Amino acid sequence: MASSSLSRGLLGYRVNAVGLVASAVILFWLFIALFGGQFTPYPPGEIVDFDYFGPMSGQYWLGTDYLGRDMLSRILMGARYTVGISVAAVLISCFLGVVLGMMAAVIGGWLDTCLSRFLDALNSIPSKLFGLVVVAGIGSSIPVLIGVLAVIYTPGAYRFARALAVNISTMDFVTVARARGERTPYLITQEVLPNILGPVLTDMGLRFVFIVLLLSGLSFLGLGVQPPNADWGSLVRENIGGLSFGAPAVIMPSIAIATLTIAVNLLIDNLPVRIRDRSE
Amino acid sequence: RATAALAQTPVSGGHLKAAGWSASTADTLDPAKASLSTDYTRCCAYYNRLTFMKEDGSIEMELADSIESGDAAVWTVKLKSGVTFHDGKTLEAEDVVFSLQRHLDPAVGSKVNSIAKQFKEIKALDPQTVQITLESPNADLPTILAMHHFMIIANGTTDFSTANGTGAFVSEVFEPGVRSIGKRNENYFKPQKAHLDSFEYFAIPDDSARVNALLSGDIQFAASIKPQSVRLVESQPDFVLSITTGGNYTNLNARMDLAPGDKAGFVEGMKYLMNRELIQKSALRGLAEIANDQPVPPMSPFHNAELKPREFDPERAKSLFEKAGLLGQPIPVVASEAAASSLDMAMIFQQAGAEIGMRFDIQRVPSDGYWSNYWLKAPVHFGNINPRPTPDILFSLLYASDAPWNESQYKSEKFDRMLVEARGELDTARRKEIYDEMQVMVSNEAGTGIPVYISNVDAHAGKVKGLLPNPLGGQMGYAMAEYLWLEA
Amino acid sequence: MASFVEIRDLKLGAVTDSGRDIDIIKGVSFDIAEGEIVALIGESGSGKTTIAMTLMGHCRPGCYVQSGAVVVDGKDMVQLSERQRAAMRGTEVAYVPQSAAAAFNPCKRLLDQVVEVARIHKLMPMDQARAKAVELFRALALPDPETIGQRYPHQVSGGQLQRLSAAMALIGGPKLVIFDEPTTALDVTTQIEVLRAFKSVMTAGGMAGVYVSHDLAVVAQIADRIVVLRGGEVQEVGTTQQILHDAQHPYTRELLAAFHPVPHAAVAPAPQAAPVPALEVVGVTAGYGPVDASGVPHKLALRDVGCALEKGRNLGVIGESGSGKSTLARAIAGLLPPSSGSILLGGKVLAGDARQRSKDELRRLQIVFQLADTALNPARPVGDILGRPLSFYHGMKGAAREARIVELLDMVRLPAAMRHRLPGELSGGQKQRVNLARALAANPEVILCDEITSALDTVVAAAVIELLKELQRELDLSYVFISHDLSTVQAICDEVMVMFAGEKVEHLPADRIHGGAQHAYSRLLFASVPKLDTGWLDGLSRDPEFSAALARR
Amino acid sequence: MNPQVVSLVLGRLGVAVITLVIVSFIVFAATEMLPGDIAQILLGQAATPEAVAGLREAMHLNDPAILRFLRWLGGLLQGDLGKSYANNMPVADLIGGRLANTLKLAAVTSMFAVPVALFLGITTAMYRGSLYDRAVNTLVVGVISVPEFMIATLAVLVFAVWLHWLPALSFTGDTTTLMGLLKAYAMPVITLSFVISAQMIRMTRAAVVETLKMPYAEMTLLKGASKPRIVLRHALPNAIGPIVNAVALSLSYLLGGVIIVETVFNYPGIAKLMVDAVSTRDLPLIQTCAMIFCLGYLILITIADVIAIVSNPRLRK
Ligand SMILES: Nc1ncnc2c1ncn2[C@@H]1O[C@H](COP(=O)(O)OP(=O)(O)OP(=O)(O)O)[C@@H](O)[C@H]1O
Ligand SMILES: Nc1ncnc2c1ncn2[C@@H]1O[C@H](COP(=O)(O)OP(=O)(O)OP(=O)(O)O)[C@@H](O)[C@H]1O
Ligand SMILES: [Mg+2]
Ligand SMILES: [Mg+2]
Repeated sequence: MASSSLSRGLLGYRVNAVGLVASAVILFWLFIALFGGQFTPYPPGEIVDFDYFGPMSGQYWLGTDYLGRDMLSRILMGARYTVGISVAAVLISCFLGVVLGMMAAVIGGWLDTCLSRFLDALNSIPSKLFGLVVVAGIGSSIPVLIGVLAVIYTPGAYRFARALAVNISTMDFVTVARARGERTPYLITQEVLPNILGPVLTDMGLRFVFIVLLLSGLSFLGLGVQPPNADWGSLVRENIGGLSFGAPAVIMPSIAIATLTIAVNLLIDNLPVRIRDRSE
Repeated sequence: RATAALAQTPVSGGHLKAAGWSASTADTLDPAKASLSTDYTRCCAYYNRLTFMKEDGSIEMELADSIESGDAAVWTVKLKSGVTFHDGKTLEAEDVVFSLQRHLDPAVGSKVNSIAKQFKEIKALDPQTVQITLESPNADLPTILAMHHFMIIANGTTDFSTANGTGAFVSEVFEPGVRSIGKRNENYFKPQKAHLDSFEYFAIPDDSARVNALLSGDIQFAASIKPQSVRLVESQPDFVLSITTGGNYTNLNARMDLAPGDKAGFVEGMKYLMNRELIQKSALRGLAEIANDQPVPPMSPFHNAELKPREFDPERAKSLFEKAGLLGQPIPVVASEAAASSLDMAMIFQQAGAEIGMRFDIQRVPSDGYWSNYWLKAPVHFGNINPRPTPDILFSLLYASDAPWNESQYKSEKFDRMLVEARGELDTARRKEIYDEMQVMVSNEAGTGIPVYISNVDAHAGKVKGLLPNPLGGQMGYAMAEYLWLEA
Repeated sequence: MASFVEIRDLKLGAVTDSGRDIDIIKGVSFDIAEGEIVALIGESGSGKTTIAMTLMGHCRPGCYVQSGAVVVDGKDMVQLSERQRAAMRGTEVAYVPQSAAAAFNPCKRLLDQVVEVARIHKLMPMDQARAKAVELFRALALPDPETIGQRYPHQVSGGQLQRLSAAMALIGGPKLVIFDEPTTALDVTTQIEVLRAFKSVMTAGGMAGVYVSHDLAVVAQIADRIVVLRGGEVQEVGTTQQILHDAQHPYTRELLAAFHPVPHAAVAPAPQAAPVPALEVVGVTAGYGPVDASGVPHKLALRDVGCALEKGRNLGVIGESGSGKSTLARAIAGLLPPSSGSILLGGKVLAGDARQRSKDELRRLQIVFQLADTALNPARPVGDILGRPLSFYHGMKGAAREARIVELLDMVRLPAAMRHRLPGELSGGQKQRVNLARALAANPEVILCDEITSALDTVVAAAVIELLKELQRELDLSYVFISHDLSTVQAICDEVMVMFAGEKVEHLPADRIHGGAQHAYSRLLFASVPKLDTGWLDGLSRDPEFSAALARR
Repeated sequence: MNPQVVSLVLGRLGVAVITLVIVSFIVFAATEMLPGDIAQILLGQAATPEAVAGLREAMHLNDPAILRFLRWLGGLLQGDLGKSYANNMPVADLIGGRLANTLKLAAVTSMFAVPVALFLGITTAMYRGSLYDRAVNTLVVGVISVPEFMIATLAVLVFAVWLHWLPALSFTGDTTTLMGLLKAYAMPVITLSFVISAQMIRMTRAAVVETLKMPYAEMTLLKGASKPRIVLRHALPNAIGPIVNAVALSLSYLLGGVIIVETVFNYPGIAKLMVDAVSTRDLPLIQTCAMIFCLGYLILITIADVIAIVSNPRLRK
């Protein structure tokens, strides 16, 4: 019947060790994404070694890839794309999905029916077909890539958020707010959202992982990141042949992906909590 | 590490599972429509051609007993006797007429319609003799007839859900995009029948999956593996690599009727900026021969050995680009998985450009639709050309002013004239002379940069024997089924 | 005499999210003998529920036992392992929760849930358990005892559910039963039936009991001894007679005194000054479920109800559970648009649907929901909950808003530190007061109060009533006061209306409810109000006229 | 079953049908927007313009799109899926065997993954906050962070190439023994399970944790019930709605999303068929495949919705 806690306070927030480590990892990758380009020992497209799938060495810290390019430089450059695109796409898709889902649940009626049918229909279109049509229709660039990812992942976020919000929106406290005359924006942000935030964030964490991985699939369609740069998923994919030699070229980007995605999910599970009663 | 086939006596029997690299529901048993390597391999197993090109590039008779002509315009084909189709019907001249004539029918959708156009008239003189009259003389006809599309099918065939041919195997199972199984044809007309009891062929498009399937023993033959997988196969004791360098190449094309290819100097600069050695060593892991921007491969008797490949000379390229007023301007270069190794080549090219202040923006595009949407269309793009048996076919397909696949929109009246002249020339020495000059013209004038000829590497289990390299491509020019045997 | 339960120097604490400990129970000790019923009474938030829970060896999330012993039948619940405690629960000690509606799994049949204790502890064959359950249903005066178990929780009324949860606690034949305010949700007539049933079953089984309540009259009927708690400490322990008639501790006296509230001295009506009623309800019909072609809902909960409320005066609404009291409040507030009839605020017709009312109309008419549990957003601290109407209606910000929040909390007798708590960390009565404070924050003209004192002890309830009266004097407010507690209604209302099955059956001045009632049901209702007298309940059973009326209902 | 449930279920089905019609329109429009002239692609580069025009005419490609849509929809309704452009075989024949393969793989995977995922989701909810819970959660995220093709390739390398325990290819055309079948399916099933389980585990856990916070769960604890009993008998029946939704969404991936697994194990399923069809611009085939995916998805979420409705006794009466 006792409870203990490893946590400690920080600027009015309670954080725990796991959350701290996770945020450190995320900050590290964010830093690399922003400034990593400055530290690349070689241009990411230059073939520096006639050998391929080279081991880690003093000269090539993370070995070389299938063409003999420096892996460290490629990972440093790839961070920009992986982190940037995934973060943007996950934020857009979750924002859209969650906001629309909550609106559908709170407003209900025709809006709910139409939105649900439309997004269900969208969700059932195979993403490859969708990607191809988009490339053909509006061409390829990083914003288009982000848009495609967002469109692919919005219906899922919507369905999930709506299911949660429907339960909340029938609760008395929402009725109280309605009786007070509150408008939909307040209802969804202040009354519904705080009560579904936990599962929604969990869902967002998973979605982030899926998006990081889908990136490499879409680059096959020519969407987005153009050579010589590549996102981490594509780095794993283009060097997959090195797996049988245990080449760092395939293992290192995998580790980069894993550290980033696990850190994001751990941080979501261990978010800092605002300490409500301070001095009193 | 090419394999020299040891002089061993072939053993009969066994079931061979072999995997190619491309498959789709468009898989077909109709030789006219065959367009993928898997189609070729299947057609070779089930059908025969009139002639066959051997590993040294010489022509051997297959269904034909002889092919002769006095003026290279009217050809008489005598057929072997006693050849039967799988359904029991005997091979007659009418079958040959039907098989060749159908390429001219647009409804068939033949892939070699443009080559077949030179057949002015095809008629049966008697059940064993066919006469082919050409629009204009062409000394290469026996070689042309060795192309995979000119397989002989039974007169009147329209249903290709199974294959009724004369080949060494009888089609048992055919599921497009999935697999096919053929059983040995016990009535095969050649004295040496197929060695294998049965031959199963399917495609594993994923390169590492194909290699892994071979290494795990699921298949005994993996066609065309990527250079990067070579090391893995080499490290295993029981597997053998078979390397053939045919005329397959991936080239960088600049259309000379569009910017920037229309600016004098761009094309030449582009050729000087291609680091052929690096492409050969890094992108292709040495499994390639350096080429000199023209399509006739070294193993062809008509190859111009005098024509040396251009040196990698960035400085010279720089001054050429500068003269063209293009230095520093962004130039999009379209590449795709669809054209083998083109992305790697593009990157090497881009990097070389970056060092002299040229900005090449690589546009990676989907392999779906690449050939219809980007190839031949984009101002600067990559292409990938499969081996063709004769310089005539190569030039008329790719460089003649009216060539359907004129990748750089190269136009030269002189070239066109020489092409016709060489075609009708029965004197081989004179032909070689003309072709030599044409190769120089293409190398210097056309907007196609051909850095290397890419070798084809087939990998197979050590107990698979009988494989010989062939200029028409890997898998013995796709005709391996008939010749392979399994060590007991 | 060896006691069945011995609580020794029990101390409980909770950890706040800054890691600070707060003491909730500060060294409580008392005993319960075998077969004895002990009542826990005291201030709202004094730790009654918390102590009752420890008898089960259970703490709410966030709370923990600091020290002390809770010995039940020779075993210290604090020291036992979770498995040993599980073995005790249901067989030795059983619990009847405060809110029966919340305690039943909505998707399982009632009978299965009732006999589950027997199944868990393998007490008897299932057939026998079912038979025993039916027997209990009969003993607890449930209708259709044979078949009621086949229903789902939402298919029975609140009063029935409360009895079913008692059956659930009693089926394992426990030696100690804990009742946590088991009758607060019931109207007085139902309450009588339930109390009787409890008493007879417990006497028959020789069970000991802990009865948590703030209703002294109810406690008087059922308890042998009373423990008076305040601020986590025992103030006084004594037999029921002793406490009721000869209380020593000043706090106990305070509680007792507050039980008899000062009857409401109606503010002298000024008919000439205010010709327009503050609120008028005209022929309202409303209900739930799908509406048919003529716009009438499938299930009618209000039929042609009308009433008027003069400015500065109060209307009490009483009636049986399920008679439509809350529905009336919802219809007035615009949450359940009536299918016919109209609602006038200050003489102006309001739209049926709250969404079509103006912000000012909404501000002037506030509703306090009956179920404080669900009416407070569990994810937002109390300060935010109270602050929102302040900024929404009055545009208050920053320090002014903060000051007003503290002021509001103080008005409902809550400490300022409460504003950082989440609703889940409040006791039942504390939630109810936050709920009221939120309505006050809007500075309304009319407040619809739905059972706002049901979970409050007499002292705090009296204070809240006093507050309402004071506000009324200052600001000329009007209240619609829904309650089943007649003494409270009497304490504040000028007029009383009685509802029965969705209809208004009686409307009379508050001072005439005894004697003035015409309708048979109202008379029964008024007669059912328990008296602060230990023999009242037993006396009733001997009154044939009353029993007959109760049975006829 | 009471009429209310029947009408609710019928309503759901009606909604599914309407969605299907919307979807068919979107699919048709999307395939129309794919670049490249079909006749041109079919005839190859060397085709003459006249031949292309003739083929377009023969294939009714010159008709207005809406007419072709209606014709196609009409065909679909009569069970006529049309003929493949690429090799003139009836689409139904091309798809038949492949669809069976995909369904087989999906069935085996769900039979394996769903129980495991539910077990993990429920047990982590039961012991939430424990070391076990944290370990499983981190592991789950870790596993899905590894690209699918990497898991698949690694599995092949280890189990097929190095250990020779399992075949590298999963084409089961000529395996007849049960053991052979198990071996052939082992790696694709495990790879797919890794991919689809994460969402089911995390969402099951979230749903069960939510219901465990309900007062009746606490009440059951006070009846002396063990943790497993509280979770299985009380929390789970109430959490079934969100759980079946998560399961349905995950399983819908098994129809169209398995392209990587089909590629690496060379399993002839419908996802690869669709990719092939896209590259050959075989419109009837693309449209049929896309419709199959949509239909599968809609069937799954409709089943989930119906289960959610039926499991709620307020509607079951
Ligand atoms: N998690 C918590 N953190 C801090 N304080 C808490 C927490 N949970 C309960 N409390 C406090 O513990 C005290 C005792 O609560 P309890 O529910 O036992 O009161 P009660 O006597 O049953 O009151 P009521 O009659 O209002 O139901 C209250 O003051 C409450 O605010
Ligand atoms: N959402 C609803 N759907 C269907 N019926 C309902 C709903 N809410 C209430 N009812 C029914 O309407 C009737 C009136 O309910 P109401 O809540 O007004 O009763 P009440 O008088 O406030 O009772 P209590 O004293 O128990 O609060 C009851 O029979 C109840 O079962
Ligand atoms: Mg309490
Ligand atoms: Mg009510």
